[in-house]
Amino acid sequence: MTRILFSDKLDNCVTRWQSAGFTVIGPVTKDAFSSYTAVEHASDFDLGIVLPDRSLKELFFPQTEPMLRYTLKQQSINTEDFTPPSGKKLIFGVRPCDAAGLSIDDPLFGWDYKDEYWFQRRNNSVIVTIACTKADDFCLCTSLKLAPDSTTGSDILLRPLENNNGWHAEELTDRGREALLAIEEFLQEGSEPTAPMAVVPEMFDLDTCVAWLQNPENFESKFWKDISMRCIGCGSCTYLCPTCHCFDIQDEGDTYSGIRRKNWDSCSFALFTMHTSGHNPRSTQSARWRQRIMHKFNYFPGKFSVNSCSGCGRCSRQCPVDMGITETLQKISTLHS
Amino acid sequence: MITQEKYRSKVKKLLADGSVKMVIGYSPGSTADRRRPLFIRSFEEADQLVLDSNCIANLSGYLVTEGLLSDEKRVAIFLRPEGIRSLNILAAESQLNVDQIIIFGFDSIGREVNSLPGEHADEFSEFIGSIKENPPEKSREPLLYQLEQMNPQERFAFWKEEFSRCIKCYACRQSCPMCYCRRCVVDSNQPQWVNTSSHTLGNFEWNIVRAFHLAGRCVGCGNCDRSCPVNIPLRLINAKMSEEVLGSFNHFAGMSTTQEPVLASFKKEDSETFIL
Amino acid sequence: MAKIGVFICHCGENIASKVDCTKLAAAIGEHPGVAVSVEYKYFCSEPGQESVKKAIRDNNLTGVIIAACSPRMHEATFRKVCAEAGLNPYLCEIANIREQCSWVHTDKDMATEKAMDITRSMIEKVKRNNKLQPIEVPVTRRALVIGGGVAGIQAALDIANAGQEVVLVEREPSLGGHMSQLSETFPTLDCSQCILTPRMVEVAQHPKIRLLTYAEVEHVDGFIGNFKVKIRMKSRYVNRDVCTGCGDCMVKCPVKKISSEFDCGLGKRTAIYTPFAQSVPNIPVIDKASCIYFKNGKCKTCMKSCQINAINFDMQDEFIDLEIGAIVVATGFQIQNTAGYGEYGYGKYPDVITGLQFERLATASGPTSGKILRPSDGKEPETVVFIQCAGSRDPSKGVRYCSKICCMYTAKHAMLYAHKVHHGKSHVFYMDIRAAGKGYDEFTRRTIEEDDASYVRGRVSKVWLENGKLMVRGVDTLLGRPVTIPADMVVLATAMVPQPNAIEFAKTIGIAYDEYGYYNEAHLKLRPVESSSAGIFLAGACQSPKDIPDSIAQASASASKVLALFSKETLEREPVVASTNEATCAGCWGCVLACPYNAIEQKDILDRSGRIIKSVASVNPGLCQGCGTCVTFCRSNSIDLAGFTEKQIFAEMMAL
Amino acid sequence: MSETFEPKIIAFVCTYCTYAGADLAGTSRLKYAPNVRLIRLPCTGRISPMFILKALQKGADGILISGCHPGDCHFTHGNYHARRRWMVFRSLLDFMGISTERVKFSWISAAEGGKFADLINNVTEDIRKLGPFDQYKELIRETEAPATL
Repeated sequence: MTRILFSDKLDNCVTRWQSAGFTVIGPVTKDAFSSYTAVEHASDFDLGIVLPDRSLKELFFPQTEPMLRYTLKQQSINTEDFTPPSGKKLIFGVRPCDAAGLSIDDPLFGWDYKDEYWFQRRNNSVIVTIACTKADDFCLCTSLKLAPDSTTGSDILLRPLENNNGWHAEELTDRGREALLAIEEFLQEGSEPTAPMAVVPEMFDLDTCVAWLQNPENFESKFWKDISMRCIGCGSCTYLCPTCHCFDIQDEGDTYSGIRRKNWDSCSFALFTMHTSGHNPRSTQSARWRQRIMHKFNYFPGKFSVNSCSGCGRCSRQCPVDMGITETLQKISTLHS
Repeated sequence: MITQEKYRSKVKKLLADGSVKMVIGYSPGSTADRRRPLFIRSFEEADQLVLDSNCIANLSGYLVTEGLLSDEKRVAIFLRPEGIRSLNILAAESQLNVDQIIIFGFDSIGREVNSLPGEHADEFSEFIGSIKENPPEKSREPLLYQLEQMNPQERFAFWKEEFSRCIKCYACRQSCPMCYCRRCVVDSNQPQWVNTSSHTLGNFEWNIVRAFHLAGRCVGCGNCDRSCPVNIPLRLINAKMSEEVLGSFNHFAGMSTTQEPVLASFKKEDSETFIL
Repeated sequence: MAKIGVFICHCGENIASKVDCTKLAAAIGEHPGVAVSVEYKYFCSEPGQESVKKAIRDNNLTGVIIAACSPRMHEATFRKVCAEAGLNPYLCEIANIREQCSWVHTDKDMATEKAMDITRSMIEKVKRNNKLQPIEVPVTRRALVIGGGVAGIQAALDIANAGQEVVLVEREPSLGGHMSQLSETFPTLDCSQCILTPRMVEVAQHPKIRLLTYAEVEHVDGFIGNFKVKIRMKSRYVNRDVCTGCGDCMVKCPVKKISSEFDCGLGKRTAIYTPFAQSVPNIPVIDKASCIYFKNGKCKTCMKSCQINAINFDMQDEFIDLEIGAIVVATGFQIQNTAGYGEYGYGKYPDVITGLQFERLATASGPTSGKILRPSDGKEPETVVFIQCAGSRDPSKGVRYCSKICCMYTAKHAMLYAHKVHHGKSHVFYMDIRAAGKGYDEFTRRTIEEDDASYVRGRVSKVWLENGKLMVRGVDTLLGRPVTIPADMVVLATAMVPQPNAIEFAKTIGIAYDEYGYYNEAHLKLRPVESSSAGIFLAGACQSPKDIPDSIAQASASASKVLALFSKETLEREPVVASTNEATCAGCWGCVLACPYNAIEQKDILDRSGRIIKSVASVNPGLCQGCGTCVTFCRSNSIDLAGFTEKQIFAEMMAL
Repeated sequence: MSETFEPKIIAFVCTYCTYAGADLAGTSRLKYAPNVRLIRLPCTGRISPMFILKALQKGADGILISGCHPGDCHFTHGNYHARRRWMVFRSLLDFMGISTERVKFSWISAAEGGKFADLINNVTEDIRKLGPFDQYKELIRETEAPATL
């Protein structure tokens, strides 16, 4: 017997969570474009999509965020910090790949310096994941040793019922348990069968690819030039990626005061590695694409023993010239054998 | 598809007799209707060539990649009418020499693809002239009409909502054949004319500067619109600018390889209705 | 760290009255980077300037802001002060808190607040100023004088006598201008021909002066020291190298009835003519509109009568291109078209004439050989009424200014009339007699006392013909009653107005003009003969109405300016020029197209083996005038203008 | 702040004509509203549309751009180029919802001190009637506000 949450009860849960102080967020579609957005009622959710166009990381690592305000007084400067918001958040309808993305970035933001902007939000959020019963050509969680129902990074896992009128609720963490306790009265015991998980074919063998990447001779291989000829060097793959975490610090202001901001940055921009002298260690687009793949599947696992990719497929889904990790790793796996 | 076959053999012949070092075309993409830019240098790559109504992207931007044309060798490229106009502007702005470019012109109505006569940019000038005189009657964007009926406050609210989604990934810039500057104005920080952050104000400034820099140069190929990951209707802004320069200065972007940029020339009798 | 000195000037009361300078100095002292913030009554004075120099040395300042009057007034002064104190002069900026703040605002708080903003804005600009050196530009040592009237002649002679080359361009067939039409000139009554024609001959024979008559300036390009001028030589249909000026052709010409412009319509001339007997050069011109050959291709009498066949009907206009270093504009004035004065009956009654027509009557070589005869019946008029301010000082007719010379020439006319027609009686209607020159008032007193011209203080309302007499209805304000004088002839002292094409000509050579079309001087009191464009000077009535002595004085002043310019091998020019960033220039050549001075060239960047890697824009500092049009065009911000760099303008705005 | 709205107006002017005209308004002791702040450029050719964006970012409620009448430009055709840029940029701003009533363009010669003073007064009154540019100020506040989510 497991606890079941029926869809018709969802709205009561949302109001309950809201009165418990949570801002309830979930996938919302507007003009054929979807992202994780705060909602008023359960009806605002759009749970039918494979996954939202924008990734979950934005709620923890926004595209731009003020860090401090500085004002100039005579010959001195005084500053006043912005503390990250401490409101409690409950994110409903998260996809396993997005949730896994958060857990991949946790060790990085918690590395030698604890990024309080990231952790202030992480510690106040409950991730309620819904396992995937649908996938599209770009999903590749299985190729990254994840699955449509993997639990990494989630606080609660909901498995859709066969006749799609509710979910099996399974708590994974303390926060998950508390969140479920808060809506205890709307849960019922039952044994309705769950729907079959989405079928996500494995696109490539990850280990062979990582091995090829770790082999230093391949760093100068002609492969990188051929595979990235089409790349136009925009930042959309990195900005939509649930695990990309690079940022740039910028000061914006006038003569008297200004704001220091933390903004997303992308390794596919030339400016990312441009020296003031004008020299750029990564001057060609193929060097930059190589860096993206090497970082995700070689350097990052080297430090945190987990690949910096949760297989959501957004980079391939969104690329203006139809490139992406899938095609690259598929080609690498053929080179290796 | 007869046209596609005809072109495959033509490409192979050009590669074989060494008159071109590369052909830039389309190949099937990761889904049924997606098409990828394809750089053909060998017979195997030529076999991947596909040419149908799904081949929409304007490939002329690839011609200005660093070093591609610096060895004086010729390159062939598949271009739709907008692509040929982009090529004309790139030549007019001395970014490439059109004698190095062999054009495989094509256009498509519905599913049916037909080839355009001519191989050198100058052979298309009266064809482009006819496009200017009677533009294909794809009706003007309904959204453009709606925006024009709004008052400034409503329009500002519309664009504020659109630009609040912008994440400054610069896909619009990178996919545009006209954006070939070595260092874009947003990348220069002494002074920082356009705020780098992607708050709504910074996004407003970026999109205004981008549209202004494309006034009289945008051919309406839609690359920017299609590559925007957050679906901002960028084509509307550029369409408005094209109508403006056509209406005020009778300037149709990409008429010929010697066309003067509209904002670097003037006529004494330009109208000045708005000057006090 | 920047160490900026801010010097706030009271300018006596001009600034201090509306701007609280003490509060301003205190607030500016707080501004980041400001090391010195002091106020003083007159910084432009000697002690003021010394205190600035001392402050610069004591605090080794890296930038100076003078918060005072307009930069157009004393920027040069204070930049010299900084230079003398060892600070690069281009690290000094002026905050305009007088013309654009204290003088134009009433609320003291608002004015002080604005003065703070203006000063802070300039402080932020000066922090980004770079050390600049003036630019050396070669000077073409050849002057162009436009206009062959008395002013043009004087300027040309002064420059040529100093050993410099001059090109004198005159639109009419002969030199002389309006002065050659005058009889005698006030206040000494010496005949204009006697004092002018020798100068005209001197010009024609001067080895250093190239005289181009019946020629017009078509186009002027370039800038101070390096003008390129295109001159159109209008075809005379007479070969000027061959013609000796014998005049046979003019005698034989069958067309005799053309009304002579030189005689203002009182005399007649032939189709082939010289404007007047003493024309220099004495080479006739065929008036195409009235010549029979050009109408129906028959006549050719003049060609047959010319023994040295100097006449050639197929001559075409020619063009000459000149390299010029400086230009003196002496294009003179025009008589106002008096058609606007229907009430005075000019044009309706033949005996109502203008002052210039009276001059032609009084001139010995004029149509009436000096006798005062009425145009209608040729009799000597018994009574003549002179009407002053017939056009000047009349806002309804668009001429609000005083034409300055009419009081004097009308007194002269009355005097000449008295000498020539002893029994005649003259009346002068006037508002105020403006005779302020040397010996001027004595001259008008003599007209009144010795030649008993009766001066009536009042304006004329109407002139009409009544049984053979021109009835002049006016008012005598001193007696307080209207007065009507039956007269035989009426002379209108019409207004002096700019040449009809004055504005269009100003646009051709690029100088500023005022609301009437007179040319703007750089500064009314301090730089009266310099135009707004460097290297172009003004002389004579083209700048504003003036008499012969003032025109001569201005002509010599302009000549001295030209000679000062030519005294140096090269010319120092403001280093406000553009420069390109070759790393980021994409070579689209938009700036080359936008530049009005074609100062931007294509420069090829070669690799070691000499192959072109890329070609980029490169600015020639000698040609660049610093307008900045290219900077605004450049999409990738790869070209910048010294003195108004992107960083400076951005900083100026960010301080507002 | 006094209860009436005091608009902030930034003006970009060319040195040889409008700035000289402004000086002439000064020497003639004409009076005009103190809301305007002038920035001097050598020529209208040097006035870039990006200045307008920065002025808006500094909270300007109204922007005036002025230079020599066509034909009078000290640099021959700086103002002709500027006129085209203004025409295009103005229609772009309008399309973006930045009302063209807030961005005014004019020709003022060195002799038109009176016209300069009148124009500044009229522009100040027009913008005062229009009220503060709240929509843009909202954007500016948003950049200074701490993150909410």
